[in-house]
Amino acid sequence: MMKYSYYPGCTLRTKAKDLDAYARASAKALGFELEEIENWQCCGGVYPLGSDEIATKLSSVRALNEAKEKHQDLVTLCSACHHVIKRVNDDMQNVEDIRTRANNYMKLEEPYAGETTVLHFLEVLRDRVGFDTLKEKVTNPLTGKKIGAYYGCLLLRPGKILQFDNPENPKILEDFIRAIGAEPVIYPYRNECCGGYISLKEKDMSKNMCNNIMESAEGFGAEMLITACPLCLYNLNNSVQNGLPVYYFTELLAEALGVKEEVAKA
Amino acid sequence: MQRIGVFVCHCGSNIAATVDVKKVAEMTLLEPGVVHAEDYQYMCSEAGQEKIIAAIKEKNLTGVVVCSCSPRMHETTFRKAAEKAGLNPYMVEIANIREHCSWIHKDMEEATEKAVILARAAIAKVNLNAPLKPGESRVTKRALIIGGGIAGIQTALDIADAGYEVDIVEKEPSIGGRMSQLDKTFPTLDCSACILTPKMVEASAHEKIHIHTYSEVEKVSGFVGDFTVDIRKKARYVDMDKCTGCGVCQEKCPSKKAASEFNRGLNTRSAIYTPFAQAIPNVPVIDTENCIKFKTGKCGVCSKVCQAGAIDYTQKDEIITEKYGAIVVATGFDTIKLDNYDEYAYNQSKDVITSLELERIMNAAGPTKGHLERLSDGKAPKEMVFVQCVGSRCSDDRGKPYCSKICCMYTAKHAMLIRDKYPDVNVTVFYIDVRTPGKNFDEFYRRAVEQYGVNYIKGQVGKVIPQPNGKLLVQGSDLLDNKQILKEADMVVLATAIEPNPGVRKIATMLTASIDTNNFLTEAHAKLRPVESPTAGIFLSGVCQGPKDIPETVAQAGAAAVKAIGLLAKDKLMTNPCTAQSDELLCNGCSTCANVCPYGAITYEERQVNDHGIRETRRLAVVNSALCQGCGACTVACPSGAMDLQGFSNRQILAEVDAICQ
Amino acid sequence: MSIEAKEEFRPKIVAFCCNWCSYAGADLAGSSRLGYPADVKIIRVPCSCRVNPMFILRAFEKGADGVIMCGCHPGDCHYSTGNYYARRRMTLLFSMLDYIGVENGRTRVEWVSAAEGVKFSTTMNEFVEKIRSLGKNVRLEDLRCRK
Amino acid sequence: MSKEKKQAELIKEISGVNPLKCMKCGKCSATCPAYNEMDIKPHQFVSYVANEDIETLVQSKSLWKCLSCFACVERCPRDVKPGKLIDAARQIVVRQKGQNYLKADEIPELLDPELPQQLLVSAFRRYRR
Repeated sequence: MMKYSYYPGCTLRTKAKDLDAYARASAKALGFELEEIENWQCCGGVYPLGSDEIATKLSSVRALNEAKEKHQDLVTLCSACHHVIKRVNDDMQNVEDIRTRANNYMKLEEPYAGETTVLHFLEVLRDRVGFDTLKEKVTNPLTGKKIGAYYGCLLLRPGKILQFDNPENPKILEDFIRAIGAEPVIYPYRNECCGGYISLKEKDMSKNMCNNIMESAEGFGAEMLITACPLCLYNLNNSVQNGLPVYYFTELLAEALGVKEEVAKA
Repeated sequence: MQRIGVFVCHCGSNIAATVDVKKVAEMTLLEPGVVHAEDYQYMCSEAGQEKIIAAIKEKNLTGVVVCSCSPRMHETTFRKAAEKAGLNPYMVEIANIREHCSWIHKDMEEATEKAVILARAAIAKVNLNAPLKPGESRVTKRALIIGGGIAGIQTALDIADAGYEVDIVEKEPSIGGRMSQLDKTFPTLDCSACILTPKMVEASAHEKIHIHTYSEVEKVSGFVGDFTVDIRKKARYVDMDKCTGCGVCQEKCPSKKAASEFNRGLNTRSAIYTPFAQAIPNVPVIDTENCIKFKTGKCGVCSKVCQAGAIDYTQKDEIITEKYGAIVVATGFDTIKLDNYDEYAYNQSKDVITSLELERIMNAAGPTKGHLERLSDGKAPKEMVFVQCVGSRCSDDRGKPYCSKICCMYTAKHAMLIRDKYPDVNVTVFYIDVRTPGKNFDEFYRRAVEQYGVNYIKGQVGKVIPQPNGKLLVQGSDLLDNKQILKEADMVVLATAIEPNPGVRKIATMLTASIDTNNFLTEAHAKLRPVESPTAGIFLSGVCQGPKDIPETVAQAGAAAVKAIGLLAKDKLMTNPCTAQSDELLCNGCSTCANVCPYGAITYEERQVNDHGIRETRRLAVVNSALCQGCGACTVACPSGAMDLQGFSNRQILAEVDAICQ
Repeated sequence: MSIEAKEEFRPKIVAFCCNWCSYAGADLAGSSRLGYPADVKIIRVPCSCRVNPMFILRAFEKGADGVIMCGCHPGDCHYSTGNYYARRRMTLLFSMLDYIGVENGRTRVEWVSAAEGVKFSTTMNEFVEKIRSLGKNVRLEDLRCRK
Repeated sequence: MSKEKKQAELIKEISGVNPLKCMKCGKCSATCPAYNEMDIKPHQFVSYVANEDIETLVQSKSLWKCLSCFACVERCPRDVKPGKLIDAARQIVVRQKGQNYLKADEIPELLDPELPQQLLVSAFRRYRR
């Protein structure tokens, strides 16, 4: 069985346990295993943009280095963790100053220079498993469901570093929706921001933004939204009254693969 | 020993402000062979040249070093001056103390020191110079034009009118180019076809002009005055001589689903087609990818309905070889692909279009017969938004760093035409800057605003958001009002950046013409030789050299023609005397040099030699100086050191190295 | 430490530039006022393929600290194929120099087109910086040549 | 070097942005989802840094309205990326003692049971030292 190093992140241990549990069960059904790395620390939630920020990047470097030592790719699930770790990895590959200073802190036997490949769970589905294979393994296709994919910001931008998909017109989640037998609904706000952490202090701002997203998705005929980000899910659920239901994409994946029940029992 | 004169130019303050010219003159006097040194404000001026001439005569100079600007600028000037004074022009060398010294250094002491060293290197070289005499080569009195758009047509007409034979090679089935796709032209709003078609007809009827459409240049060899070019005439599967252009075949062709290139894919055409009604030649081609006969072997309708019996499914590509004295590149442009700009929703919505697509929509022969309508539902728009600089002026790697130049004007034109024909349609233009330098251009743009009420907003658009009701929400900024604007529109038109035709790189490589990072061909001098390539005999016409509108293109096309005529009018060309020469006593006839020569200029002869009293017949390399272009590849390849290059000999270059490292 | 040793090291650098692309690129750097250190002196050759490895060895022998050769971009050679020959010759020469202990950084080949003034200037700045960091070349210098 | 100039240099260094590359097209402001909440607009950020008027900039409430959604970073045609400048200005503020935008004692009343960790962590990173 193919094994990947796995970085769940703080939210997946607490408020977003579902996102994690469904992903693990689905992985098993698809024939790969997520091996949680030891002693992971919180990624910090936001990428420290400052070129002089080193300490705040170290938790990501530790996770990346552990995966390197295990000769495994590092898989993430939460959009924020993916964003932070992928960008720190890019720094370790390309920014000499950050690489040197981070390694000075880490005191590793062999310096880390961005050797690990960081993959989002969706990228594993697309590039390693393949959506065609996924389609074959679906036992319970969600036929007839009209699903809007909500990407948010963190998975897509900056496109040059994340290299996840076309940041202005992505299709990975739509292809995923097709693979599990449902019908994707494309709407223009799927890559617009939900407000992110701003909802802590500026609830109205986030509300407006989530409203735009919901209205646009509903207008184009979506019956539900899926996302990979716990914060997006929280904002969309909490700031819009009577909005569309929002699910983690892993929940629908588990459902399509017929493993949702066993997760619920466990 | 040479008697050398050194002439140091101030170039006004261009050199003298950073280089102590007097000191340079003084220092060079200490060099071996130098018998005269002076400085002057402008050596290239009449008076400056007179100084050189006088010194040559008075001091019996056998060599001259001019410390001035780049030899690419004035080497010829000073060589001519020397010739006037009776000195062989190849006894003149230039020390480039402007571009390579005064302009890039700030410290006077440092710059002066470097100028002296550069002069020293030139003196060391001149000490070893020998008089050279250029040979002669013939000029084929025929020009090749690559590209049959307005640039190529104009150049062809001008050259042909001067009495020379001209061939136009056009890769599409018809000449006409981009201009044939335009509806109206700025700043006078005359119909594009009305002014272009007569020129197309004139070119096709001209007895000196030979048009090869559906053809591409395959191979180029030779050099200025004597190029040999292979042209691939792609199989049309229609006999040019028999076809009457009746059009029945296109009408009856059952395969009508191919995207029309001429209409930018907005509608379809048949598999056998002419791109547009006024096509020249009016002879269709069969697109084998869409032709049922070629795909399945069954069909043959066109052949059955053709009364002239012109259809020939067995036709093959044909290669013709022709000789030319001059080649003009007029390959033009295309709009960039918008895949990097999905925030403008071009790929997501049919109602977001490029300006060139709007030209087709506005054209009576276009996909909507000239009616302004949305391509999604055929409805007439009420609100139109134009977005400027889409992919132009982008220093990231998504777009082009340059200004495409024509967009400001054609957008004003589109806005005006729409407001004129459909007064109830509101037109908004989002712009960063409105750039209208050109005769009557700004007046034209102001008319769009003042007379036609076009709403210009300074600010870029961030995103075009398709709405469930089919409209487009345009999110842009109004920088003067400091507002973010959300504007609902029915259609959005993108002023898409233009880029040189993608095939031009391949052509430039064949012609050894230099090309810049944006794929525009480089001119020989940015200001003074704008229509010539640095490669002799190659001329540039139209947008292949840089963004241009139609009047500029036509003017430049004429200029390129004049330059080509100037070349064709000569019976003989002086050849570069800096050619390779083999020392027959050192040559051992190994053939290494001939293998690296790109011009086939080296042959072998059995010759009698007298090697220190020993007479014998040896196999020796002989350079044909008419063919040799003087690259020097053979000189380095030669294992015995027999091959050397006149004007850039081993000894001369080593002397320069020594002088610099001294 | 002697006083001379404290003096700023001013390397001697020879640049061979082909007439059609890189020499014109150097001209463009000049007319665009894109500076680079005066340590670089340019020798004009018709094509990079005219550069005999012997010229480079001679430069080092006479005390040059670095030699750079510039030509047209691959595929853009004015003489069609000259720069390909140059590239192969230089690869061979540089590996030989490396073998005898002349650091790889002291020699460089760069393709600069007539339109790349900026590239010419940045290349020269980088190269001078590199040579300054390597210090004086002592390997090949013929001490009899020193004045 | 004046304090203003020093701060401007610091912002340029932290962000890695050269404000002189800006051509003032306004695409950042056209793109910004928080535009209406900002007193200094994204495109103005660039000129404030270029003009070294950092005092006004760091007082601006825009610092706390930027969502770090990177839309301006993605779409900027000139590689200027105002989002990075805003973040650098925010860094300058929170690195000063006692300048946290989010105070520890105001947190409990902002919490609700659904609130994901991710939100708190992110807000802490953005708003506090």
